[in-house]
Amino acid sequence: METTKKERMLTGNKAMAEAIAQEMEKNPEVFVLGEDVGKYGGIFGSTEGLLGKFGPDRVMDTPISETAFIGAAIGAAAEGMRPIAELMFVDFHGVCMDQIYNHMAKIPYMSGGNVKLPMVLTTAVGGGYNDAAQHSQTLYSSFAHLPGMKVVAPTTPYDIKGMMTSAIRDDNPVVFMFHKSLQGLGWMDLIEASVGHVPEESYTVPLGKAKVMREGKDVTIVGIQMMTVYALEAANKLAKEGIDAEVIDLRSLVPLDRETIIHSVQKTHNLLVVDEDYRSYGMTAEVSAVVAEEALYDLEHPIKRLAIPDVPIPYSRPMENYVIPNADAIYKQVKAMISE
Amino acid sequence: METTKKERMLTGNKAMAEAIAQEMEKNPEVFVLGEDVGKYGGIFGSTEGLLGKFGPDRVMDTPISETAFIGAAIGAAAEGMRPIAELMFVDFHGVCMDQIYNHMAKIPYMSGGNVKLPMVLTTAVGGGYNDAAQHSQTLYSSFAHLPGMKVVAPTTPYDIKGMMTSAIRDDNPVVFMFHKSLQGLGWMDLIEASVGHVPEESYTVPLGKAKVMREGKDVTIVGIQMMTVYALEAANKLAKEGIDAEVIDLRSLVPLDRETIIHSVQKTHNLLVVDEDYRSYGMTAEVSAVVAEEALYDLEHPIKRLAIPDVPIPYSRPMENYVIPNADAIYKQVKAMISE
Amino acid sequence: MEIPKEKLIWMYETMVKSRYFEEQMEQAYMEGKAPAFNIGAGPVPGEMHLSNGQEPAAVGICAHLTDDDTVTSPHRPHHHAIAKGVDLKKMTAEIFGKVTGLGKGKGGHMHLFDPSVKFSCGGIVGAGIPHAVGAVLTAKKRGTDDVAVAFIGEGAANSGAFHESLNLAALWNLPLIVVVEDNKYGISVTKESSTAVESNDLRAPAYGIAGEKVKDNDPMAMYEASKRAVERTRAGEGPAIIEIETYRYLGHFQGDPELYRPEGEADSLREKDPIIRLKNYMLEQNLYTEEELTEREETVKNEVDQAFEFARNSADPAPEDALQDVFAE
Amino acid sequence: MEIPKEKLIWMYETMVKSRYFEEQMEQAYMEGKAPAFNIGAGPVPGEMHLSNGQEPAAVGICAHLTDDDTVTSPHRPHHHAIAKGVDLKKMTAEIFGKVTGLGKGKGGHMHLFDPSVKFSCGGIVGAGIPHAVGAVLTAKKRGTDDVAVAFIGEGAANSGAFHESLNLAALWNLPLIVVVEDNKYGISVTKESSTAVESNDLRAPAYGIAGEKVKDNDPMAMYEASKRAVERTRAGEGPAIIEIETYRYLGHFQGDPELYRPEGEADSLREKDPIIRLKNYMLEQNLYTEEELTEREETVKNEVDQAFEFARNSADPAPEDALQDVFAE
Ligand SMILES: Cc1ncc(C[n+]2csc(CCOP(=O)(O)OP(=O)(O)O)c2C)c(N)n1
Ligand SMILES: Cc1ncc(C[n+]2csc(CCOP(=O)(O)OP(=O)(O)O)c2C)c(N)n1
Ligand SMILES: [Mg+2]
Ligand SMILES: [Mg+2]
Repeated sequence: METTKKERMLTGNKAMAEAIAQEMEKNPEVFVLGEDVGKYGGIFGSTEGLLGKFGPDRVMDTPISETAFIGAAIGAAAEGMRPIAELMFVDFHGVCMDQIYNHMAKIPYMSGGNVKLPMVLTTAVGGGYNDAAQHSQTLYSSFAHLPGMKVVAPTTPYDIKGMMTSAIRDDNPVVFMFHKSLQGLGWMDLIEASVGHVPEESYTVPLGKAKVMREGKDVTIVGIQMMTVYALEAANKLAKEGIDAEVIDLRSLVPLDRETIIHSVQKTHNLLVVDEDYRSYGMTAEVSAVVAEEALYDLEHPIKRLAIPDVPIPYSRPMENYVIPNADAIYKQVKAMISE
Repeated sequence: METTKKERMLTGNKAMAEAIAQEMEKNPEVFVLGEDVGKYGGIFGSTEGLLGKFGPDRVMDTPISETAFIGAAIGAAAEGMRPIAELMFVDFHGVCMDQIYNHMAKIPYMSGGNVKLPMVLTTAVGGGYNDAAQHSQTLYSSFAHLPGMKVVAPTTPYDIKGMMTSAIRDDNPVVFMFHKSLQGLGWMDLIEASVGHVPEESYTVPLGKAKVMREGKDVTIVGIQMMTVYALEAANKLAKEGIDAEVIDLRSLVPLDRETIIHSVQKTHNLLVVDEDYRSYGMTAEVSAVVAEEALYDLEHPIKRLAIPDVPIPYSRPMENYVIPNADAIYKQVKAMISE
Repeated sequence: MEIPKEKLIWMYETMVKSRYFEEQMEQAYMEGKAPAFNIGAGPVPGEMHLSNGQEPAAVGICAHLTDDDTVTSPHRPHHHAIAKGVDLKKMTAEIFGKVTGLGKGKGGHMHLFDPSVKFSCGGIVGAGIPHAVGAVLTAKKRGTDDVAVAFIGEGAANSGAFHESLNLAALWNLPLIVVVEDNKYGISVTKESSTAVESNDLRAPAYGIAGEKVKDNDPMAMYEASKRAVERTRAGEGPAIIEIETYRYLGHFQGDPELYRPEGEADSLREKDPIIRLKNYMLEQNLYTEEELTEREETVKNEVDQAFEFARNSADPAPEDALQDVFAE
Repeated sequence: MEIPKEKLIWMYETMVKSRYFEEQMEQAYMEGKAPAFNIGAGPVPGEMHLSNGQEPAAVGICAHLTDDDTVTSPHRPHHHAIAKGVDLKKMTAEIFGKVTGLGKGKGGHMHLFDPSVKFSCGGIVGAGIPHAVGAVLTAKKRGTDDVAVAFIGEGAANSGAFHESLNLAALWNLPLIVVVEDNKYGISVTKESSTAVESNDLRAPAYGIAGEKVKDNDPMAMYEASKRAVERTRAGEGPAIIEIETYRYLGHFQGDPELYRPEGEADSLREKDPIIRLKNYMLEQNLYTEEELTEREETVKNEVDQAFEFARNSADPAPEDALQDVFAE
């Protein structure tokens, strides 16, 4: 019995919903609101089963009024509630970004710490299934650039559950980005990484800590969500050719775990940063800059970055495949870098 | 007579309004819309005098409905008009960012180039006068990160006029950020840089080109708008101590003029990037990353960055002065860097 | 109101064309997605929002429009595009992601742009309304009498864009008509769970404009209400809201498990199918014979088949094409 | 409606306090800004939006609220804050940017937060309405009968946030009242140039809620309309919109050249000053004597003077304090 329990496997979406359910059971002030979070269980399964467990007063479907319901979550959080508001796709942030960054992110500061906003904004990110320019973005840095919100983006089901629990318990606004491909949904390409061991009991994984997913000594690859998955794939291929890559899963954009990155580069002396967001003014730039500031002399080769080449995400498969970095592109970039 | 004409001095705001007026005279399809662009002449003077010259059909005050009127500008541009829409403060972008980045920036691409959007989105940026967290930002990178729009931010009245003219004539959406302190307004701290020589006749300054404002051989300081002004101040002080700084005014975030930056760093071997936007995931990171990728071996010291330290802009003077980089901070940073 | 025969038959043909297009698309979409449904697989990947059952909204008003009038449409755009006269081959090719498509394969099903008939659509709820405002602002500036129709779902009427755009259009007295297709759901959320009023035409007084309700997905009633609204607005008498009660036969998108939907609901809607109703009307009125109608059905279906053939036979874009068209030269 | 004497005198005192506060603030704001006005200079820098003349909106409804009811306010917040009972010393200190301020000097005049009386405000037009929705959503969840009032200007009624919030509040039957202060302008843009309907209470039917108009800046009429609305909403009968015609004596912000304003307009408004009208009413009704009123005026003015003194005597924050309070521990 004990062994099977240890081996309990969950998809990303079930890990996420379980974390929410456990916190809702513990704390009556936690509630969920958003479009299609009720009967539908969240378009990407993030609230699967919650309506049945907790009823419509705690799992609230909303109109298509993101400004109003995210703003309402802010108002409720200011009163001490712990709302979880879902922005269905991160791509829609533009209709409600004012509430997110001018209010959610700033009220705690502007009030001199007198108002706390213990809320979570969950949102689905990512492309790879040809949903085109308005439904395929990650926009990691559009959030991470703006101060006052923690911004996390876990990869494994284990981290999804643990970081969701941490996010709900955090007294700060947390933007919790979950990657569609890592939810393990039945109607998407099923990738191995979207299923993993998840303990049944509640646990936390700290926000703000990167994770070394694979140790290596020749090159550091920093990735996030699907880019971490691809980096691991690439690392396996590289290993066969005698190149030993260290793969870091960023997990958290804000706070950014500079130490883990720098420590790794000091060991490997080479850095490739991979992002599913737009290349310019983004995460690859930030990580590069941190290293250029703090570990410049450790670098053997110039830093390389792989990301979406500053174009909107095209619909058609050949073009989408071309712009979103994948394992092959990572593999090639590392090879080119090392042999430079 | 000729001499005085050559010496014609204008404030930033008058340079901007003059560019708009000249294009409106030439082309009946250019029009302006936004809050208080009519009788008020733009809160920061960007449309001063236009209502009187062109009447309310071409200089249109709008309700406080940024999504509707910026969206309407998009719709008009799709029909071949050349609207100039003003978002009063860049800080308000969150109520209309969807129109800006999901539509204005992407429609040309999503239509495979079949729809052009020849429009300009003007917006005021910048702090330094204690207008607090929701009215003092520049948000340069919040726009520059997202593909499909040119993003420019000129400093001198000469560039403001010339780049405004270019922006209006450009067949692409251009976000034209003007810095409040560089408008030369009567009711703000009057700084020298906000007044400068501006020819009366129409002329263009290309978008996408940085400008070397001061040549130097010891260190490159990349700035933008007020940070360029402060960098020049700092360079003068450094010069007295024998440190010869090259100051680059970025002027354009998208396209980014990598060549001018790299060329300069290859000469000076040292780089400080200064930004009035938030530090993380921003312009200082992008410029650092470009250099770390393309000119790593030219660097003598680690790259340094100065920017707003990832906090909302505080209201109170001592705190605001602390978070916005100034000439003194730039001077100190260069000194520390060189003597490292 | 007497509806001219040529309008009736145009509506009929267009509804048949639209319905048949969606049926073909439904099949094409499922190719490569069996046995396990995978949204990203097959010749037509990504989300797919079909309009089967919602044709009356599109044809009833487009019957009054010219190529110079503008239509903006949301994420469920095919019926509007077809009624507006969008190039069917290029549209189909776009949905197949081909280089011959309206957007060279960059846009896809939710992003169809055909400037030649002033049609556009997009995937953000509510966001097309302001674009329609801009189109008629342009018409007003240029002194033409072109109008614009912004199609939205009933769910979109609760977005800020709806309010801001209608206020602006009313304030500037622009010839805009917002057609609200009330298909009862915004994905899984019912109208009663999203909308504080029973019908969105009741929101017209908030802008001092005209509002009208069309019941029971009736194409002829839609035609009539639209005629009134288009004539009024073209004559400079201001914007209007028309809400039409319509039927969504399929899921929100293909692959929707529809767990939120009462069993049998879709079937009961199909019993009132507007295409059949219009057909019966024309037969009863002796406007056309069965044979004549069948012949016309064949013609438009043939057109659709050719469009699919064109799409399938067209080339994929080259991967590097992705880097083009971000900026015009 | 008979207004209780203690309510009348509370409204009077509060209006006097608010007006006097603004007058003192106007002076303090100008310190250090002469001879050439410089918005960033002096002990109170940044933008300054004063409420002189608009007091009736604030007192008429706050007379019906308790500390547990929520008020959200926009960029012009002082009269609302004072009527809601915000700590005057800490509020003044905040506006002076002092470490003793409500937000330790981080917020400033547009960002006053006093959770002890559930007051907040902000600088983005329309953005406070959803926060009020959230407050009463909480009340409903917790089973209290607390209500919320969102104050906005007439300009804000054209923002998307207005529409979305009212729909949500009506849909969920939350005790929210939106008070629209129609002072005729949004900065320089007149109501006629921004709003498609004459009055925003006419927008109430778009949400199936109550709407009422208060004319001529009348504090007693505002009291009465508010009583009806607060009682209704507290009893669970849904949201309401109250629009009050009010007067803005000063510019949009201090330093506004007011070139858009017809000459003499502000003066003509001052002739109908609501404070004087209420005073005359109380005297006519023999509720108080001149002397009694003068004494009460002195008391509240004294309170304001003390708040300013407290603010001036408080310490500036240390520069590095800027790095605190981004995140709670
Ligand atoms: C701003 C925004 N929010 C949410 C969505 C996700 N979404 C896409 S369609 C849809 C439902 C739309 O409902 P309705 O307007 O009634 O149109 P229908 O699908 O019924 O035709 C939702 C919520 C979106 N695309 N944009
Ligand atoms: C979203 C947004 N757009 C524009 C502004 C700039 N702005 C500040 S106050 C104001 C006018 C507001 O008018 P109204 O709501 O009538 O309030 P009043 O100033 O008259 O009290 C404007 C346009 C803003 N703060 N936020
Ligand atoms: Mg619907
Ligand atoms: Mg006003």
